[in-house]
Amino acid sequence: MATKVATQFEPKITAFVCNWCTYAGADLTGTSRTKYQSNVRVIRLPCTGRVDFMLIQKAFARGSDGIIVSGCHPNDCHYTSGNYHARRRWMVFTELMNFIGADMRRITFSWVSAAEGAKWAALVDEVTNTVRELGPYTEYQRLIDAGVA
Amino acid sequence: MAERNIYLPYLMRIAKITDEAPAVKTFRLEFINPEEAANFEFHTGQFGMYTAFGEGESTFCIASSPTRKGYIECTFRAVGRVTSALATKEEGDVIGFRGPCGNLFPLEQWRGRNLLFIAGGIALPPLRSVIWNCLDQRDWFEKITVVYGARSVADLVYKHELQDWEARPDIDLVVTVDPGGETADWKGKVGFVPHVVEQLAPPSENTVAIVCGPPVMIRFTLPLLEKLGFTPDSVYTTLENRMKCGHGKCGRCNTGTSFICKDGPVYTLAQLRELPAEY
Amino acid sequence: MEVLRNKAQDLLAQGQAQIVIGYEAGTGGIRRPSFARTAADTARLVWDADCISNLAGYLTRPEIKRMGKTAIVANASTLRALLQLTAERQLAEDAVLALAVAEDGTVTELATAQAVTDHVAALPDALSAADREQMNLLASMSREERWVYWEKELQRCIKCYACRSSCPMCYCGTCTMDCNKPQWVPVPSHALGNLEYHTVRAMHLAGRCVECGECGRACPVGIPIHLLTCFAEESVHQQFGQKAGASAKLDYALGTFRPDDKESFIR
Amino acid sequence: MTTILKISAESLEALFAALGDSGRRILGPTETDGRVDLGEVQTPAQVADAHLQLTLSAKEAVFPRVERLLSYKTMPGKVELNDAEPDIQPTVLFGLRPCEASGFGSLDSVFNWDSRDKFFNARVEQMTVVGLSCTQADDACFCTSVGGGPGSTKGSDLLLTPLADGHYLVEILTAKGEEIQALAPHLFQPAVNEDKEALLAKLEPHFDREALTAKLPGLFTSELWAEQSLRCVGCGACAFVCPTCACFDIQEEADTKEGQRLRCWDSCGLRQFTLHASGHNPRSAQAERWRQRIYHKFSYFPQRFGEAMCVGCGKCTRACPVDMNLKEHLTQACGT
Repeated sequence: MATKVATQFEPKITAFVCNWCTYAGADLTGTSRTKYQSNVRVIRLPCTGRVDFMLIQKAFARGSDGIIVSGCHPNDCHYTSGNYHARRRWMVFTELMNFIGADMRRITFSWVSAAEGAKWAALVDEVTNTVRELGPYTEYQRLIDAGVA
Repeated sequence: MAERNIYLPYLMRIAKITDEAPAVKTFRLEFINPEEAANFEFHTGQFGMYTAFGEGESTFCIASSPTRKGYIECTFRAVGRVTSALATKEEGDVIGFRGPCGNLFPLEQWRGRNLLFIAGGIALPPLRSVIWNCLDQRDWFEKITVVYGARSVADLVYKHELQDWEARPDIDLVVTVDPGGETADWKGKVGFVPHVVEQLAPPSENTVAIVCGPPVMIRFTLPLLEKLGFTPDSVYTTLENRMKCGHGKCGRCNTGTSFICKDGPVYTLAQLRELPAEY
Repeated sequence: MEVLRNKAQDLLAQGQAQIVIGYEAGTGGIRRPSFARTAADTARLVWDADCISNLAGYLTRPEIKRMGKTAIVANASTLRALLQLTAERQLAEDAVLALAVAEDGTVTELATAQAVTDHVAALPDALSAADREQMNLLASMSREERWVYWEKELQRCIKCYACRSSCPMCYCGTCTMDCNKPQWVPVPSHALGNLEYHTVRAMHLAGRCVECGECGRACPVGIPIHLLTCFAEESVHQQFGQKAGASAKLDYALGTFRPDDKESFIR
Repeated sequence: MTTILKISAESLEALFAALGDSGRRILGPTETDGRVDLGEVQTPAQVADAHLQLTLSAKEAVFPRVERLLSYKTMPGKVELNDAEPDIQPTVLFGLRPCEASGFGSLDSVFNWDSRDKFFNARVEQMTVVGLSCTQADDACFCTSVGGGPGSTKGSDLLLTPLADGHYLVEILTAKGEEIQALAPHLFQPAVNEDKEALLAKLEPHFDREALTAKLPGLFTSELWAEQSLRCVGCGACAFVCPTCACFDIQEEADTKEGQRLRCWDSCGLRQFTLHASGHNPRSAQAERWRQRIYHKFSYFPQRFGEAMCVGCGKCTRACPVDMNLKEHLTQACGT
């Protein structure tokens, strides 16, 4: 009898989080021993204001299947207004990427505070499930594979 | 028939790293492949393309003398993408080297003459190769004089070798730093290189001058040498334009009818005057 | 046309301008930028409906600035770009004399930013009907179709930077494309590098693009890249209610914020 | 020895099939949405016929916009270096204009004048050029001013000239051309008394290239270049579409474990081209860069290699966003 090997696709999720809220929130998830899926690679940045849209593109270019960008709720920014600025940029960036035809279901923006460990766990689980369902991001990979002569 | 890939570098191991000055380092490089080491030859004045894998290639001279076998040395300042990456390397790391490229200093033609080296700042490395080459064949030449200046005492490169040269009877060394760059215990001269050369007033008779330095130093030194009686064909310099291929193809170093990577980097002042001043 | 030439001649003769930038007949009769510094030069100036290119890019060039006071024959695009450059403090207010030519050939001098603003307000929308149609077509496609469309189009890009060079708003001394520590955007024109380049370009022009379409016209391989910057600009307009090129006093839309900015996608 | 034959339109179709059967890839001008590119074709019907010129040049076939020179893997204290071996198919470039075909000679001078470039050579070796004479020209064309012509055979292995009766006059010019003929000799008929010259586009020379080359050294400091370049926006479109421009950049793309070195097109018109890491730029003004482009093509290159680095195709003029018409500017320089 042949053993059935699990062939379920495991997505790579990159999370860009701010140091003050979401990173602390994710830390709380851990210290609270809340279990969540391990597909996410967390990249800590000082503020969501630092999340240049190029970082999001680079994450896809290096093989991420899904991306989370998360920081402090409006009004809670450690630097007063970094998240407000970021929000404006994302508002244009998401529309532009959609116009180009990028799969915006693969990018999730959220506000997760330092107290919201449970929200973080739920978010990661949900994003992981969604992206697992979507499968590998082959459209982006096609660009990379097009390569050179 | 498969041709050789002229863009493929040699792999070399960093045998030794010397900190010369702020952001300036010297690497001693040894071939990893003994066959390549055995077949490698270069002449003083030639340069190479050095690879920091992951970042690319950068161009600078071979700073060691061809008379010292088994290794080459290079000295660079961490400025751009590649040199900054090279600066993070440690002894034992592997980098790439392509070369030697370009023409050479015609030592044969200089036999029996006095040599006057004038260098500024980070431009001593190309002349250091020539100076050691000449010192290793000391009987070929008459008097050897070196004038070297840097912005400050800290910016002087090859500090130990400068002490060696100072001590040697067969070479006259004058070291200077720009006004304001001296330290309390500085015993050398204070003043810009052209001023020091002017004071020194070296005789031009039967003398070859080899000048290398930042554009501003060159601009003031060349007319001075002419005033001292040096003819345009007895003054040499080495240019450093931006380069990519090292084979006279990529077009970057094209200046007038010259490809600096092939027809240069060594030019006499007479040849330089034939080129547009795009260097 | 005579009115314009005479006006240019007068301005030069009276020292009110040292250079007049306008249009002249080029290869096969097409219209191209022209620079008049003498009375003789002004004879080359032309004006008609084919004078569609945006000339404002020349206003920030050091070679032109060095020549002294500039007058510029300005179509709607040029005027909008002039205002935007002023808003971005690349041009001193009222530093340039704009010459608006009406259909009957009369020339109006627009000497102040306010005059230009008022003039521009009365002009029709920037985007051409054909471009509007193409934008609508793209919007009606499925996401996957749009991706294939842009994948195919951007594959043609050779990274000659004609789009960047001809854009009046791309005046940066050192462009992000040219920064290599780190190398954010790949230099080679492979598929990935091209996509990244054009999204960066569109993002950097969001809230700044005057929708003149110059980049699309400049593209030697015919990619409608102006649709990307125009889309980003319209996204800004719809969400934040401001339009680049409408006024000489405009905050950069992505350099500011309102606490009540409305979005629907952040969880 | 040139052999002159004729081929009918139907036979040409059969020749395409024979080329395909021989394992050759056929690249020819193809049109999509009014844009003419070099694309893979199987039949003559797929070849665009109303076009004057490809937008880009056929140099892409031997000097791609991006190509890999080497790759490597990096490990602690160790680097594994791999030579790039491009996979190159035998290729027929069909329907190139004589100007484009003659551009390969200039490229060869650049890539092989001293050391030999294996990437270029490997592609050239596998390439056969079937030229197609011009029966029309436009305001940007100036091949006859730089030593070419609408029916020039230079650079073609085989040159076709359309005849009034729907046939093509076939000039078999090289051993590679003979190989093509040998694939299906029965498709070719003898040509008798065909007046090729009468079929070609008429294009008067506008300036004398050799006189220009002789004149340029004296014009180096002229105000002309600043004057002409005022309109230039400083992009690389002219160089990238040029059949003879060969300047390139070498770029590294890598992550922490592996990388590759790529060669890509570059242009002397771009400010970045000569900019040193220190900030010093030997050609800091657009006027100097414009002058460099003219001098490289019409002064420096002819001095070194005996001919101009320009075939008069006018692609640069057509590609230019601001109509920097090369013919016009060179004519002006000749008259200065």
